[in-house]
Amino acid sequence: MPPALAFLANPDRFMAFSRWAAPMFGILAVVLACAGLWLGFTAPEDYQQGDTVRIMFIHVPAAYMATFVYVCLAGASFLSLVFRHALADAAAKAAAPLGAVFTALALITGSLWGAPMWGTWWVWDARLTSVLVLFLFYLAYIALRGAIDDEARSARAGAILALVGAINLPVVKFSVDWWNSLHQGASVFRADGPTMSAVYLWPLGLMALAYTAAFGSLWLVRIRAEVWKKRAGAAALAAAVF
Amino acid sequence: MSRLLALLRRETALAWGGGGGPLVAVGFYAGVVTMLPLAIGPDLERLAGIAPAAAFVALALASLLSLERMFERDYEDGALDLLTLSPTPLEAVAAIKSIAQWIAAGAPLAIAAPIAAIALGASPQHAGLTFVTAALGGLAFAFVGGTGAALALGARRGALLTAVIVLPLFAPPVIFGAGALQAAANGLAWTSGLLLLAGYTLAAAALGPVAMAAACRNALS
Amino acid sequence: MSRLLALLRRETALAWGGGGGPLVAVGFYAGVVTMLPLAIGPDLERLAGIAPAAAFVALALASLLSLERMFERDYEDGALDLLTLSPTPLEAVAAIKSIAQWIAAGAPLAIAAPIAAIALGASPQHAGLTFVTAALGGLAFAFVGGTGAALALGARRGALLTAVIVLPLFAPPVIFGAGALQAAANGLAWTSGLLLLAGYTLAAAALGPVAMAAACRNALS
Amino acid sequence: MSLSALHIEALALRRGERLLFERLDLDLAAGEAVALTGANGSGKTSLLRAIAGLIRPEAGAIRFGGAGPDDARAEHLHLLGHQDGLKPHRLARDELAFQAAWAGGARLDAAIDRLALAPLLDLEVRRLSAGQRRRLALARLIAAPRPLWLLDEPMAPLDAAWRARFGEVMAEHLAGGGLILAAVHDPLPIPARDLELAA
Amino acid sequence: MSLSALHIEALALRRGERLLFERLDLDLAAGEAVALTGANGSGKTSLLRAIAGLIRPEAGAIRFGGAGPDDARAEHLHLLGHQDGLKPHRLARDELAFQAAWAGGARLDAAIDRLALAPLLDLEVRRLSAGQRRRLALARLIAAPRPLWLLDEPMAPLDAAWRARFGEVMAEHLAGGGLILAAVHDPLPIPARDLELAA
Ligand code: HEM
Ligand SMILES: Nc1ncnc2c1ncn2[C@@H]1O[C@H](COP(=O)(O)OP(=O)(O)OP(=O)(O)O)[C@@H](O)[C@H]1O
Ligand SMILES: Nc1ncnc2c1ncn2[C@@H]1O[C@H](COP(=O)(O)OP(=O)(O)OP(=O)(O)O)[C@@H](O)[C@H]1O
Ligand SMILES: [Mg+2]
Ligand SMILES: [Mg+2]
Repeated sequence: MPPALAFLANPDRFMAFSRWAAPMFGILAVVLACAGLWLGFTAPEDYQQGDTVRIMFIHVPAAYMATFVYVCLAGASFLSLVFRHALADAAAKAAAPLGAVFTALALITGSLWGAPMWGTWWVWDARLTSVLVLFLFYLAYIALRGAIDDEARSARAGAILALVGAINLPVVKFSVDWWNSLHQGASVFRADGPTMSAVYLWPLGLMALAYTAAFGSLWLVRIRAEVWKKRAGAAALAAAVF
Repeated sequence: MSRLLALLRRETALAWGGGGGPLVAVGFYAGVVTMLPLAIGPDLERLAGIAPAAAFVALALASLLSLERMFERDYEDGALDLLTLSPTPLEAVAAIKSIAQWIAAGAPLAIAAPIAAIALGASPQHAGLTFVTAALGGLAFAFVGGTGAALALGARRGALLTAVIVLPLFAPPVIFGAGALQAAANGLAWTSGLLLLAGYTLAAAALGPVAMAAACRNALS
Repeated sequence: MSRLLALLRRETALAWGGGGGPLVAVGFYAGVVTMLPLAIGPDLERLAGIAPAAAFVALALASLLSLERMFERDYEDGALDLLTLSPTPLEAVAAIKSIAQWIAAGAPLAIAAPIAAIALGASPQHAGLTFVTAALGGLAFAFVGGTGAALALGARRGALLTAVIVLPLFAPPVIFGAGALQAAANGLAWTSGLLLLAGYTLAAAALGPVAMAAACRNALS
Repeated sequence: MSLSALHIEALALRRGERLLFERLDLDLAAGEAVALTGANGSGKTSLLRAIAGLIRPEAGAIRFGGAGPDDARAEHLHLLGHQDGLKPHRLARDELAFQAAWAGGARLDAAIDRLALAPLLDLEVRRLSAGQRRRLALARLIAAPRPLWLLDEPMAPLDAAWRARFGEVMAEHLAGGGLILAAVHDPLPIPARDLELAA
Repeated sequence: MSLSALHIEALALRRGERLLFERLDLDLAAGEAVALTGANGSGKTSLLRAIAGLIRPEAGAIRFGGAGPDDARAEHLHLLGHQDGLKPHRLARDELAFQAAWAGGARLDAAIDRLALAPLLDLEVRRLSAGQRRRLALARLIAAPRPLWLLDEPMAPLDAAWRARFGEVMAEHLAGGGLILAAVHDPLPIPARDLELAA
């Protein structure tokens, strides 16, 4: 294990660290989001897209977070599988719903954007499809975890699924790309010419950082909740007489 | 009455599958609906043409998938014995099982159906019709499917035998339901399709439980 | 060796489901393939357009239907305990189970696939390709599906949970396989699709058993 | 308890091609217990299932004192077989609640108390040990009082302490006018007549 | 038979949140039988499964004399649990053939002979009576000779005659250098040491 992780692997040290880190990340996220949104809403309208271009500042970071959270989920799952570490599992379990929310956000904002831009809510293009499959993966992970009562077994089954998904997701991405290149459909909307001038790039970057910080904060909070739940469960069991 | 409620609660829980509940059902549906465009390719027009039909077929398959649990587990683990030893007639038990099946799978899927159809490119203006059709169709699938599941009891078979018994019986609701949706999409009259579907569902609800009860008694003896 | 053969024989018999065997599998397939045109209506051109894709999706769904039996029964009735107490590693058991699954469902369906596609209006000249693609795809579905089935072991779930886990894993073979068929139908190059499908199948066959064995051990513990 | 007796007359049962037994007679009155013995495969389980109406006799009659056969089977008897009908993946609490409600039982708390089920209720059935699971299955006998108990090897997985306690439960049931017909390989812990099926 | 002993040292087992037992020691040598007793839920089944490597001990060691643990579990022990792994809808013949082949057994005929299974072979497993089904499950012990037998209430559904006969089978196994650890609620019909798990 890398030293930073090894340091945090101790639950007490983790709880001490996350106790102040979670709110710090939260404040950071709010500040960054305010700055990003301010810059975003004062940026000039796009000459083609008009005001709708501003959806980008919500949408693109959400799409980026969707993948980033999965990387976190898979990493935590790997640690939980190899070291049988409860904290790593709590991290994996806590990450999944957050990832699902970010993915749903990317899908919804994308759809909202697509309606005015493409004249349709949805097209089966490579990017969209692979995001949808990613969303299904999150749902599968959550459903699997929810359906196994025993903590240890639920953890291992979830970890195996997350790792299988980590192998499969690049294949999905690559396969939809391949499939799309075969059928040049009416779906190559990725004209990122004028969209990416600096006036857009700055707020976009800030929003991406804000999302990341928000994720960091929420993740820590949820991991803490998991740890507490486990401790409460152990205490209740100790109190119960068999 | 409290007996019927207890049974309904148990059956719904069993059909629901504990964990994810409607999430799982809808996730499956979403998966099936995703697979079709993956296979067909992103040609919008072609997709929109088959959208309501595909949503309906996916509904049928989702119903099919959950059938095996309706009677077989109870048969193999002895719970079916208990279910017969009660003042509640076995016909009522069968009807409740079918309704629970619908609550756990059919209803969430009916809610998801319009969304799926729209995702595949169908026009949103028929969302209401899609919902009603899917809800009725799901009920028909539950009663008809239960009959197939009960008949396959005790046969040395598999889910596949149930499927083979059930698929021909699934054909009319698929034709009526998807036909109504297709007609609505083309601006034609769809009421007759819907009425036929409702009639079939009613008939299934009336006859299904009798057939199921007879098949169960036969398997037990 | 005789141990592996005995296992293969048992697993095939269990997957086969006793009764009708391939007849049943093919009947199911035929049912799905007929249902789609019933739902879409007899528009020939539209049908021919989606024929190979529909055949492939039907194959995926048929594979899905038989997954539940792969591990769950053995888990609940104690047979999985026996299967672990043997010099044969659990990984090999998982691989054999997947292969048996393919023999009982995938292979008959692969033989039926070209016929189904032609019935839906595809050109007969690609029958060979359809067969090979379906056979490879079925193998991938068996290994990948087995992984999902093993993961769902011990969960309070249902066939639906397996389906939800498995469907995203089914996406690449569906895309590659149906894509190759679609390309061939349009006179485009289809070799790359077939190669990618073969690659995915190979990878699934290599990694699937490891994941299945790990999931089974986890469920037993 | 409106069932006062069980009368079996000249009963013959067939399974597949095999005639299990012929001309079997049995009279069981309120307050009586009969231990049904016989070699493996002699038809004990089949007899219990025939009384419960699950299999149709080849010949002979099964009558209940004080109730018609349909009524008796619907409301006045419990059948506890080798198979207990408990779902491995459900919580013991849920299964117990359902089985009791289904049998029309209102005395759930008494059953939980009597069989010490409280600590088991939050476990999945598959996690229970064999004896714990049997106790769970026995609960409906207490939760839903019905006069005739048809028990198929009820005590095999129970430990000595629980065998004794279940003996007390049976004795009370008999004292209250109940009837017990139990297929067993070991003697019952209560006074009981013997009915042996010849193989 | 290349397994000469079973050594268990300071074993602790946990199921869910519950510690079943701690510091359990057991030495079993060739030719010896131990009757594992204890109240319901005391951990007999769990102990047998831990020895078979199906559940991971919380602490302590399980060692086999004459073979590494993986080898011993793969080739030198039989586990016969509450669950027998027989499929209800398959023919007894097919299930028997598979279980024997899977355990590497060549003595199928001897097993059929010894357990009088011949008349049952053409029935589906679900048609067998409880005792007949248990006999079918026992067959692999004879068909595939392995030194260590882990038996979980092996004789509960058997009738008196079959209990005696299976006693003979166990005695022969011990005489041939076998080892038997059997979880039971009734005394074993062979001389055996007792190991009681405290609840
Ligand atoms: C549901 C629909 C949509 C989904 C699922 C989706 C998904 C994605 C994904 C996965 C990314 C990549 C983020 C990363 O770099 O990690 C992305 C980026 C982007 N999307 Fe979307 N998107 C959708 C709709 C739209 C629409 C309608 C537009 C605008 C017309 C749009 C414009 C962009 C832009 C400009 C980027 C960033 C620049 C780039 O990578 O080219 N998206 N989206
Ligand atoms: N379809 C069938 N064809 C032939 N024989 C059958 C069939 N079904 C059941 N049998 C036989 O009928 C007999 C009835 O067994 P039953 O379960 O009633 O016995 P039992 O007295 O309960 O035995 P045990 O003590 O082993 O539980 C068995 O010998 C069984 O093999
Ligand atoms: N996941 C779990 N959480 C809590 N307790 C569990 C779990 N799994 C098993 N148990 C408990 O562990 C104990 C182990 O039971 P085991 O089956 O080993 O007992 P046994 O001695 O074989 O009993 P019996 O004589 O009834 O067969 C039981 O009390 C059971 O309820
Ligand atoms: Mg019996
Ligand atoms: Mg036990």
